Amino acid sequence: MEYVANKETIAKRIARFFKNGDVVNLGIGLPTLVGNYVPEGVELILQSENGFMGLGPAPEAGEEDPMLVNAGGMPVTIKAGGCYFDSAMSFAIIRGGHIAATVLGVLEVDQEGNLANYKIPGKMVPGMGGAMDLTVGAKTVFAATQHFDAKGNSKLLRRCKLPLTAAAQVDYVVTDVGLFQVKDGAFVLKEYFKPYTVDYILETTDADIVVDKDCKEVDLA
Amino acid sequence: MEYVANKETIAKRIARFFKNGDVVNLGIGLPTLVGNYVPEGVELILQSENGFMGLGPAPEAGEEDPMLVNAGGMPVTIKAGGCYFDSAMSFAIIRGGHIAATVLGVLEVDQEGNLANYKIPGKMVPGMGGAMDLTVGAKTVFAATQHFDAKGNSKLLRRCKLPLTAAAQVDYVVTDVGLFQVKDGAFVLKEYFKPYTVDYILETTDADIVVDKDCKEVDLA
Amino acid sequence: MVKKPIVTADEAVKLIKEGDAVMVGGFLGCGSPTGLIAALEKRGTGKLTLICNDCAMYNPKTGDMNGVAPLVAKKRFSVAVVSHIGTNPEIQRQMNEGETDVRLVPQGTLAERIRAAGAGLGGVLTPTGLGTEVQDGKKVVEVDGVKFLLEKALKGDVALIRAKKADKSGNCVYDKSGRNFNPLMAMACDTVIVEADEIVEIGELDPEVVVTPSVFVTHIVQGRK
Amino acid sequence: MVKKPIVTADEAVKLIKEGDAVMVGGFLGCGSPTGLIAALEKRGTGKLTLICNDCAMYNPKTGDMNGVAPLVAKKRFSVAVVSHIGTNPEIQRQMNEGETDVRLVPQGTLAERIRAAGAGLGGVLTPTGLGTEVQDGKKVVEVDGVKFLLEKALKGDVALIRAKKADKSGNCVYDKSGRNFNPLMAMACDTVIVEADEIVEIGELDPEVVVTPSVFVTHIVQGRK
Repeated sequence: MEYVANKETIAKRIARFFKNGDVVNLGIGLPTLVGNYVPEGVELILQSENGFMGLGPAPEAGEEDPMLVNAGGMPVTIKAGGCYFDSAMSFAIIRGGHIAATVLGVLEVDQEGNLANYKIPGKMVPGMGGAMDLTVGAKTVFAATQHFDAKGNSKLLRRCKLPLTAAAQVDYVVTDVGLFQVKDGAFVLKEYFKPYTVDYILETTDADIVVDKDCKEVDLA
Repeated sequence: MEYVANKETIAKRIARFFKNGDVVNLGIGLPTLVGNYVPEGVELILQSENGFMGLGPAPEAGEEDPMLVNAGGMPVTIKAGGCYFDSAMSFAIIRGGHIAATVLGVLEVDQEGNLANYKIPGKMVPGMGGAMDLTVGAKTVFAATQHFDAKGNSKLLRRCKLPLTAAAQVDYVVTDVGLFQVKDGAFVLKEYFKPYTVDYILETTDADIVVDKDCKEVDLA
Repeated sequence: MVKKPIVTADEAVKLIKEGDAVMVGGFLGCGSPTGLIAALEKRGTGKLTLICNDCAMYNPKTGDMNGVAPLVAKKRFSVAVVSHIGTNPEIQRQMNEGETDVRLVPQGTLAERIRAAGAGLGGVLTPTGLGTEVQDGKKVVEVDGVKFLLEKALKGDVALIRAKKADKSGNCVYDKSGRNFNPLMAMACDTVIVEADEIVEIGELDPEVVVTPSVFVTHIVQGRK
Repeated sequence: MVKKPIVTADEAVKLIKEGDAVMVGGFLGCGSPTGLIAALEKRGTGKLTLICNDCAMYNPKTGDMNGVAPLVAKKRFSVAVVSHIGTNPEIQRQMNEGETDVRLVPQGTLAERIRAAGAGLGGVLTPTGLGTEVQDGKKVVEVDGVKFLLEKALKGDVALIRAKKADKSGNCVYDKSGRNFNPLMAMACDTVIVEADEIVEIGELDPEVVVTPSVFVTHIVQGRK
């Protein structure tokens, strides 16, 4: 079986978790894609940690407002019913558990629920930004990642080696091969995505995986 | 010499401390009178701990707004340039040292700068309200009190007996007989108010009083 | 933006169970949700813990009262966490006779403790109350040689909030000095019921002036005219 | 209401001394006071400590930069206390080569530490950063069996703030996502300089919508058109 990285698969699966009205913070990059696949009838309310709720789509070309950007500095819009606030209020919302979920990118994630995504010492240190608060505060933390890195190594580990963004906070890891719940020190495989198989996942992932008794194949194509 | 209680004397003297633009919080009761005696050319900006700046005078009869009251629940007005905020911001302003001065009433005050004004155990317990934060946060704390209680006892003590509102926070005690700075464990007499004399104050006050070398008579009539 | 349920005051107070910690906005009654308070009084739920700035105003001579005072009069609170009770002789009587457990908290500390709970913080490090009875039994934490009292975050079960306007998603603005503790309490409870003088459509409130973001609000009640 | 001095950006930045801790509002440059930053760059004051959400955007290919990036490029900061530096390769280079002492702080912790300083609190008890490098060297405080990191209050000498409108007494409102850290930093410095897109008369701002009360502001500068 050949692995083909597929961000859309990840975004599609995470999007199905949400119910109408959930307030969610989507990290920059891959997590942002989740917003594109929210099911019919479900409206997500997006919180942007730089200071507003009701994050809307990018504006039409020429309609950009330099004073209205997302946490990545890109021009966005605000929906009716959104509102602005300062950074203390923004993180009161985040840290205080008022956000249903956050979706964050991954450098490493391990079976204890540890996440590393802000620093490769001596190499790349973007900083944690709001990620540490998001992992600690959001009710459900999704780690969104391709299953393998560019060198073919599993991004799911027994134990993170990089400096942690948060200790034991990840609830679900969603990759382009399957959906894993972090539980009791293992990745519990809940779904495997067509065309991958349970055996393929067990063979290629260097971590303790428990296959859930209700584990099933899901087609996200 | 006969003592005649005189609230106006106290208010007049305290009012002379302020310079134009000082942000001040005046406690309910006697301290509120201070606002009436601010010198010509000096505008005090009054903070009201229930949530606004720019406290103005009581409205004309019939013009009261039940949604605009002071910290004693009495109808007031707001001046142009005032603004509303919540109680956390109100006390950030107070505790954070952004208030030039507060003027507070007194049950007892002592030569260490301790103030008791919120509780007589078993008898009267109104609660501290904002007084504990005001004493700790305001740059200058004025204790405003008649020099003697109804029984003729000195309100200035060597050591407070009642539960404290704040420990060692009072800067000045202003009574209707004189002005005292609290310093190095004593009341330093800076001014005595006509018709009282230094000797009268030393004789009638049961506390350590140091007469300042520049101590002078002041006529506040 | 998703709408929050608009319910009657009578329906709303059914969300309050005996023994709950109830936060009630208002300062000496100004900015208190009077319709919710009246409905709660009628329903009769007891053994509540009140978290409020004060116990509002009660004049025993005239019988006049405002804010939470009717609930105090009917002894619906077994505990009151407040900063001031000087304007309600009835709660003072209840305290002195051991009927109600009154816990006095400095006003700024009360505000920060509530905010801390809403913000996911463990507590507050404040200089307020050092060297007073307020310090009794509390941890003192030193930061760079300066002492602070550790005051714990204060969470509630249900917040009863009074807004000037709420839009149907729950965004709120307040009215003058009626703001006080309302926005803080809206952050610190699982169930947050807003009694709004006016309920407006989503999009009618300027996003720059919203004080309480909709995320905190769970139910909306039309205030009494 | 008493007026605050309205000064030019060049006059204003004379208030910043070598070695000062300077807080600068803005998030990736959005909501940063660009006139004050340009004046500070021109004046050349160095050895500053930057307290800011991030080091703004810098594209080494095009030379495009915004926010505090021009000051980073001229190495005016010996210390940078920020949550994010991923959009400025120059500060990453300075950090890696030991030229600038970059102290990364989680964004919510940074916001609360600044607010705590402004509010007279000793610090913040937060769960954020527990079990990570952020915990190193810090006190862990347990409250009712739950662990929190003690993060100290963070004060500055001078705050450079960008407002949409300021009235002449210093009351401020902000512009959309340009609000971010500005209102917090305005609370936490001895000198607070507001660069306002528009300066209006006292009384023109609705007292219900003011975000930063005038009490915090010491100087006002007319922003660049």
